Amino acid sequence: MSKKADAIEREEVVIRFSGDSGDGMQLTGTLFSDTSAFIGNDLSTFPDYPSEIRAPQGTVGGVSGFQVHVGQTAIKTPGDYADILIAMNPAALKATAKWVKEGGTIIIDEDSINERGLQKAGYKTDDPIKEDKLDGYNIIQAPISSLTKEALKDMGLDSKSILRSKNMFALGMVYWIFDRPMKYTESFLENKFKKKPLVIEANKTVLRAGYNYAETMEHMTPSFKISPAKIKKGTYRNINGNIATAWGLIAAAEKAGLELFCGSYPITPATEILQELSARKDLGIKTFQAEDEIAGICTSIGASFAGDLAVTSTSGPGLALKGEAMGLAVMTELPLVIVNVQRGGPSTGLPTKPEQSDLMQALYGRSGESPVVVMAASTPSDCFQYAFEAAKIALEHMTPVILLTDGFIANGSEPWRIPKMSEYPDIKPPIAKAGTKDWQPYARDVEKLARTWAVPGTKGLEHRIGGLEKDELTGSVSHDPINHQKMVNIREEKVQRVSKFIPKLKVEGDEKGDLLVIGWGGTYGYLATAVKQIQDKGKKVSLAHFNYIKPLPVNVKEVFEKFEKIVVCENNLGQFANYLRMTNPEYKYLQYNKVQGLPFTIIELEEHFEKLLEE
Amino acid sequence: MSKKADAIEREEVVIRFSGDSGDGMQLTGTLFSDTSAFIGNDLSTFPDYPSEIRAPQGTVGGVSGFQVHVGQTAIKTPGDYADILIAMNPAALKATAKWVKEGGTIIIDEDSINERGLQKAGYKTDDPIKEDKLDGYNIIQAPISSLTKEALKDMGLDSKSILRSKNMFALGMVYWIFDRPMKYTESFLENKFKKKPLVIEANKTVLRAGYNYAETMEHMTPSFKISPAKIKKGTYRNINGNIATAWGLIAAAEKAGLELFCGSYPITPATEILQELSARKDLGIKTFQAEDEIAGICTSIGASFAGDLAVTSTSGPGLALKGEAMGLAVMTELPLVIVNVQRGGPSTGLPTKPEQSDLMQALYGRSGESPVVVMAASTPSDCFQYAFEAAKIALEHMTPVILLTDGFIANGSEPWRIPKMSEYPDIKPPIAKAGTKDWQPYARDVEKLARTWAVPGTKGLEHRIGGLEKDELTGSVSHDPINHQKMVNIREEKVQRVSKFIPKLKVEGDEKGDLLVIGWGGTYGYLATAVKQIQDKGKKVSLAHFNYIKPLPVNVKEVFEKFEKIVVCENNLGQFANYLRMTNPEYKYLQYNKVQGLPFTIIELEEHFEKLLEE
Amino acid sequence: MIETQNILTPKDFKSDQEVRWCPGCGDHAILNAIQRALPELGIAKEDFAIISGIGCSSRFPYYMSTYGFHSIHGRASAIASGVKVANPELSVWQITGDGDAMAIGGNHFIHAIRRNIDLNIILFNNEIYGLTKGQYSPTSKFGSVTKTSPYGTVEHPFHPGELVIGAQGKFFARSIDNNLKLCQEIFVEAGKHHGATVVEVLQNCVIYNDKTHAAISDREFKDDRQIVLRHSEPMIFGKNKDKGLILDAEHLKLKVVELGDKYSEKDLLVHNAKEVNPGMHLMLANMQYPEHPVAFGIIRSIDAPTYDGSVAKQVEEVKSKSAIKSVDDLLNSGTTWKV
Amino acid sequence: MIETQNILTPKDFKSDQEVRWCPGCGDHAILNAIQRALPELGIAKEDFAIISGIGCSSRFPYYMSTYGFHSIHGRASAIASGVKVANPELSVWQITGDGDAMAIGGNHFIHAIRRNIDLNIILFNNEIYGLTKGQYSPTSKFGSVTKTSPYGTVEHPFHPGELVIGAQGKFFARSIDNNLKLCQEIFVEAGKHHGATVVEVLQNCVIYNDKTHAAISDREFKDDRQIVLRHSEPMIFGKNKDKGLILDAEHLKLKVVELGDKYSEKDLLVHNAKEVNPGMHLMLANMQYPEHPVAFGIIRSIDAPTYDGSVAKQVEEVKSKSAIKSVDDLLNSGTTWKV
Ligand SMILES: Cc1ncc(C[n+]2csc(CCOP(=O)(O)OP(=O)(O)O)c2C)c(N)n1
Ligand SMILES: Cc1ncc(C[n+]2csc(CCOP(=O)(O)OP(=O)(O)O)c2C)c(N)n1
Ligand code: SF4
Ligand code: SF4
Ligand SMILES: [Mg+2]
Ligand SMILES: [Mg+2]
Repeated sequence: MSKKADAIEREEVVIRFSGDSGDGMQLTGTLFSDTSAFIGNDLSTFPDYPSEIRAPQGTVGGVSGFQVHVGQTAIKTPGDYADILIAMNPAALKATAKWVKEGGTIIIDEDSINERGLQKAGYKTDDPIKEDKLDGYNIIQAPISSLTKEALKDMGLDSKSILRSKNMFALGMVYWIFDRPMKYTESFLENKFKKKPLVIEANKTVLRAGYNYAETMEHMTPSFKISPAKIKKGTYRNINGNIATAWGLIAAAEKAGLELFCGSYPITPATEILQELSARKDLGIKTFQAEDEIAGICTSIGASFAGDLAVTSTSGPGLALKGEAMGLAVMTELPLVIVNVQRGGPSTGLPTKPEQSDLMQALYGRSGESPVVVMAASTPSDCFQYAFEAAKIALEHMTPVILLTDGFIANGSEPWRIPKMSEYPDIKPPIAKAGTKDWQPYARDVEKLARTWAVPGTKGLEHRIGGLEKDELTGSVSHDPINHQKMVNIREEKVQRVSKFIPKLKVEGDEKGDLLVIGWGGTYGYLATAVKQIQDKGKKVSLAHFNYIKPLPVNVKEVFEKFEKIVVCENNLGQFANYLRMTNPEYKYLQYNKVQGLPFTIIELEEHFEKLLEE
Repeated sequence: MSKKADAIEREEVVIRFSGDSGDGMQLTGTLFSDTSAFIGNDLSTFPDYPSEIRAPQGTVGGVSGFQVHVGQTAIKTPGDYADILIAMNPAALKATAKWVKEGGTIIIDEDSINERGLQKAGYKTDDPIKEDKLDGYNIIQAPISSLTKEALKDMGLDSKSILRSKNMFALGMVYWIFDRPMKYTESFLENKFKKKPLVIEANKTVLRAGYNYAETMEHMTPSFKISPAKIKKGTYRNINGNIATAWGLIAAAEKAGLELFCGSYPITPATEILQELSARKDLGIKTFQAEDEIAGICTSIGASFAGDLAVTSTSGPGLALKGEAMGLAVMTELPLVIVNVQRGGPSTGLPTKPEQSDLMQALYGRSGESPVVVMAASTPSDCFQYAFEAAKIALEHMTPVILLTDGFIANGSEPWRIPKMSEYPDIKPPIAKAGTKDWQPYARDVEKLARTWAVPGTKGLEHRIGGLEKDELTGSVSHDPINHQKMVNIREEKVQRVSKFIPKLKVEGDEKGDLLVIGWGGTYGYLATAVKQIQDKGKKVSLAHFNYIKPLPVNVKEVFEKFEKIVVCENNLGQFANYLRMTNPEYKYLQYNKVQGLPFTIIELEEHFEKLLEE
Repeated sequence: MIETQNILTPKDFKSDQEVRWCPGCGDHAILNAIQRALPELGIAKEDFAIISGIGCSSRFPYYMSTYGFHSIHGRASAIASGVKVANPELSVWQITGDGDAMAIGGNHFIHAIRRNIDLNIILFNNEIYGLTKGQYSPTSKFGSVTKTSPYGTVEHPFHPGELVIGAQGKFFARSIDNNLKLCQEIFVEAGKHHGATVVEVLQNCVIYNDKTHAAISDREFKDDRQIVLRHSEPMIFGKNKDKGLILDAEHLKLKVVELGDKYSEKDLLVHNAKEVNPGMHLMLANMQYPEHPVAFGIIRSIDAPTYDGSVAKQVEEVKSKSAIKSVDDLLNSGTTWKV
Repeated sequence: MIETQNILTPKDFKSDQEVRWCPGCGDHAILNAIQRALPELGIAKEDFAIISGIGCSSRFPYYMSTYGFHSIHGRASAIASGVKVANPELSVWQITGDGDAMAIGGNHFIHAIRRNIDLNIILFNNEIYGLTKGQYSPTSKFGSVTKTSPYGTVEHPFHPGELVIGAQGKFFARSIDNNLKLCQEIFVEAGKHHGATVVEVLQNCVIYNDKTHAAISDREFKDDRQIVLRHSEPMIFGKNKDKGLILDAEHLKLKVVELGDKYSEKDLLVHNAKEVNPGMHLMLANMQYPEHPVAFGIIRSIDAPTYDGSVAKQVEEVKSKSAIKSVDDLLNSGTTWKV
């Protein structure tokens, strides 16, 4: 394969694969990402499924997309707009063209542009390019379907199987454009279809056909060169947020020397956490697919009482159902991790779209004064870190911890430098030992205010706990007014004390400036990129991104007071801004909010920040 | 009965009846209250049950109390400390003596002071007066049990029945002390025991015996005179908050011309609302005792969809369970009233004790951006008004409304001037009529932003609703990003618009001053009394008490800006203060919080306010 | 329910929404059957309310042109109960999946049945969670390998019929997506029955649980592996109508016999759907292939007072006896005094 | 569960908390019976975990000196399930009321039973909500007048035995608060059984539902109105042991007969608690006075793999086969690359 001399050297490129649900776009995107990762690019991906039920073929509702952003510098988001769109049919074009950069490249399967296809996609004319005003774009109409058929005509496959491999043709074209080797994909195919040599052969043939086709029509296709990113040495893998969350919890169990129990009920987009844990019986994980979310958390509370690292995973509406039981965990001061993968609300809302609107629910969605630790992960891979931390805090401070992620980072993936478990701290839950003299269920250690954990089976420490208010020492039921006040205060203080055990808030950029951008959770990539880009223009803007919400890091005031303006950016109506108003009322918080079931775009953020700087 | 010349004229007196759960203290207290009301006193009562399960007789845990505050001026609380305590046994003395004013009168059944009784009550010596340091009090040891036996010895009753009427002896004594007629009580007894003439006779006999005994030992008993209160003319009745809530809802249904449906699950202290509604089949009320709280709200959502005024009632932990379904009501924009009678939390907490700690849960205990109207009643009788208002807002604005009360006003009672229903406004839900042209499920009226309500059975308006995000006009499922943003905004704005339809915030006292005391909900009586008392001392303190929380009244800033200091007083850790920080961040809010399962005392409030004024 | 003048047709029950189930999904056929059944009930279109939970099957209301409510997961029984009690004039249908009805919604399901609320509950049993892409459900067979049970489940499934009977069920029927006529016939009967009816429809999920019912639904075998029960008819089945069921009284078990020399039609059990004692219905509902043919048709249909009817009756009775006729009366009832 | 050296006595199971049920409440006797039964199991005290929901009966754990958890209303089955799966070595007991188990907790109850988790569920059935002071429950008799049904209920109660069987129950027994010996005997058997056991104990609430079981529990009549079933013994009862049960095969019903000329003991049904087919057990559990005597004793007791046991087994199997032995292995599994 000829080395291309005229390739455009690019820092980063965004590619979007888009087609029918059955067109294999997720696989295509993943294969491209893996290959890019292997040759050393940094990257970030975002799969964008259609609504939950398969729509009829060829319609806009049925379009499935996969966007990947590759680069030679650190890549933090899947990118706003695509440089290249691969559209397998008119519906894909219709749905996705607006997300292509002006003047970008659009490769479309010419064979799919027929009356039926256009009509199904909702085009009114027979010229989709004109109809969508794409004249200024680099449109490449490639006869993908027919060339795929042509390539396979002698192989004795039925026509359904033949057409199923047309995604490989598209992928081959893209490999040529980016000058990527095909060997990784080939060995993947060999592995996956071990028992079907014909399928391997067919896919490889079509892949090469696509590559060759792109090369042949070189004059039309752009050609990019993206050198390897300068990233830290090590062994890497791709990981998405849900898997990282599951693994972080497993890692915590190992470090605590406990068994991991997860009681959960499937719900989009959190289900994969339960699925991954279910598959991990080899590490002794016990999963309990409960009859509902309430049983999910309650079985976990039971497991926690019995001495396991107990976890429950869910998404918004499921978190609502867990509120009452969370109160029980608060009262009984048992360790428990509740993972909430946020999605668009209220109610069933937009179940497959990301949003950050469960923050208030996480903080306050329970009866009474019911404090728990609330934290949030900010990228697919750091879900591992924060899941680990959540478990560590739960176990060492004897408290429920809510970890918030969202559909965006849960499904999105990025390369991750695989850590060694020896780099992680041990977790030391305050387990009460048999034979402890004068042991009291609600006696606490002075530093953390954590009570000790006496697990059934421990001789001599038999005791009773429950949801009624407890005596501050014995844990017996107490209706005493002063005791109640004390316990309400202690429970709050115990959570606040966690602030002494978490990292300080970091500022990205100068510690002083005109504008402090504040974010939390899954918007990190967008905020960091946007802030970096205007910093590069010489503006005095910094970013403070929160992963610990309750309690807040100890140095919040120190950070805030050094900026002229503060703007809190969220995918909700301003929940974190309001929380900051409660906890740090002395500052004025501007807000930038977007609630569209979509992440921010870097462009809109930059524009907004610049406007704020001018005002 | 001799007119007493030497009676002490008093503005107000607090009496507390205290005895074993089986001693009939609730009845005794009620009879005394009724009689006082009949002769024109104003009053406020508070029954104080023991924990939920009957404790063994004679123990502190089993003590049942009933406090009543009577006066010739407006009485707003059951009073902090009692002038007179009637203690039927040592346990009652032990449990309640600390609530008697210094130097107050304590009447105790002398016969109950024996070794067994003292021991059960937890006294360590045989002199409870000395042990509890009550020497400075006016202690009246009356042989209540033996005199009761004596009075009934010829009536042929068994000794259990005889002893059961000893509460009438105590009541008789109290009647003498306050120079109250016995006829109301007598006719009550005649009514209640219609079929048991012997019981009537026995009770009346003992009542008179008590009266006569007190008269005989006049030199020891104090004697008070409390003239009728100067209250508005009208027909009065006693009412507690739960009954008033139930009736307010019934009244709203009548005014709206709708049937009332209540799906609910029993839970302390809200159960009585369901019970009262169940008894009102004569007014066509349909109650549905559901299998749990979720079914409670869901049957109500169904009934609302079907065109009823739908209501669900619960308390803290039950409200947590209803969160997910509330989100559905928000999304489907159906009218629904959710009554939450707050109790001590978190978890099972202190189920029989009042608290105000469900405010944040009411505001935010759901997934996504899920706004509902939140309001709170402030006295037993105004529960009627606010329940009516809650239903009116729900129906006219097509929104769920949460009405917060608490165990204190729910169980407490006061005289209430019975209104005429003709004084109340009609309620006009936006019901869509058959034959409406171009009707759209989510089209809204411009003022309130309420959609119309097309009820199954209406010809031609068949449509589908649900929990997925809706198109802003047709109500069909929509995944469109811009539509989602619009709908999120509209739902919030619709709730905010309610502020145009509610009364402005009132200030009790001058509109300008040194200290503005802020409260909300069931603490009103205490705050108003405390503020009034320091106003009387010439201090520039005013009260702004909130019944409408979301949205807030329109004139909040106007009120707040005229005071030097603002203090928010709540029976929680500061939830409303935090809410004000979010919504009106420009003011500094001091806090005064008490979380003891007990109401404030007027004394502690006054002290605190005076301290704030001095600082 | 007022009978309509105009006769409605299946087309009248189709909404303008594009049907979004996977091609080949059994749900299409069931939708079809309901659209054919409803016109037969002679009820005006506006008097139908169709309530569902969440799941693939629960998208159903969008495809019907009646009043509809696509609610939240598991709560359809409760919402439908509220609709029916609020307005007993409506014909209320609940559409639910095996997860929706028996996992998260299990409690509401059994309580709606126990109360005998006049709902028509159509239970789409594909033995899988379709919408969330393939986790096992409370009806998945023991050992099922699914996304959350990669090593096979270790739990015994509910048998919906058994659970319905355990919950005091008065009406239980079973059908299958590939038998449109039987579905339609049963839906009509369910619609006419007063009280809670549960119709389990075995449904194929082509994507996540394809062929789970194949052993009994394949054209080739189905006549030998299914028995369609009809009230007061003998329990006969088989491609050649040559098999039947008898009771082995000693072991209290149903036995399959071949008709011929030893047994004739008159030896067979005769189906009595109206027997109050649930013993036989339980056995019939529980029959499983290969030991027995699987029972279809209306297995149990008992008349009993409905909850909604009784509530309405009680309200009327109390109303007629009480002196309190208005809120003013209420406020002035009991002890009052004048100032 | 490790057998202890020291033999425990009922006193060892008493906690220091004052028992706070009403004098005369049936709960006292049941507490007593459990305290007598547990020592017979030969399990160390620290290996018992007693989990309850909320209700009068659910105060139970406070009065026991074992590990205990007084949780939230209705969720005891779920919490107990978590305890048992987390540590299958524990002997886990769930204490629950009719409201706790079958109203709000109905779903967890039937699912714990379906999964056959090795729990001992003791169901205190007083047919009322005691703790909240007297509202009807899902087991209150039709027409019950209670605080929330001043004109009588209009709903049919669950029969716990029937619901348990409908939920795939493998063990169901019934006892009554005034038969301490029978309670104790059944509790011991339940404790020994592997899998979910449900023991319904008819319990009197002296305050809010006094004498609800009186028709069958009064000393005077009880022998004629109760039948105590024992595995492989004939179904005989009556003060003079002169009555028994036979099967009317034609109507598939149980019939009471007098022993004497026409019937002798050998004509009677012999109780087989181990019959997998639930038909007979359903009939026995459903017997009601006056038509039949009410059945007591262990009505059904089937051996089957437990959920907790199967989970543990599956974990061991997968562990032994997998190459992934640690988190480091896991992180490095699948596709990785070096930079
Ligand atoms: C409270 C809540 N929990 C979980 C979910 C996720 N969820 C949606 S449908 C479903 C199960 C669907 O299975 P089933 O009811 O059998 O319907 P099917 O899709 O198979 O027709 C689940 C778990 C949800 N939407 N809401
Ligand atoms: C979430 C919730 N809902 C309701 C209640 C109120 N509640 C407590 S116990 C109970 C019912 C008790 O009945 P049962 O389970 O039969 O127990 P019993 O008191 O009769 O022993 C109810 C409704 C509660 N504590 N929590
Ligand atoms: S996933 Fe299964 S149940 Fe859902 S629509 Fe597709 S085939 Fe039907
Ligand atoms: S109220 Fe009833 S169930 Fe509760 S303790 Fe008293 S007698 Fe027992
Ligand atoms: Mg299903
Ligand atoms: Mg009960």
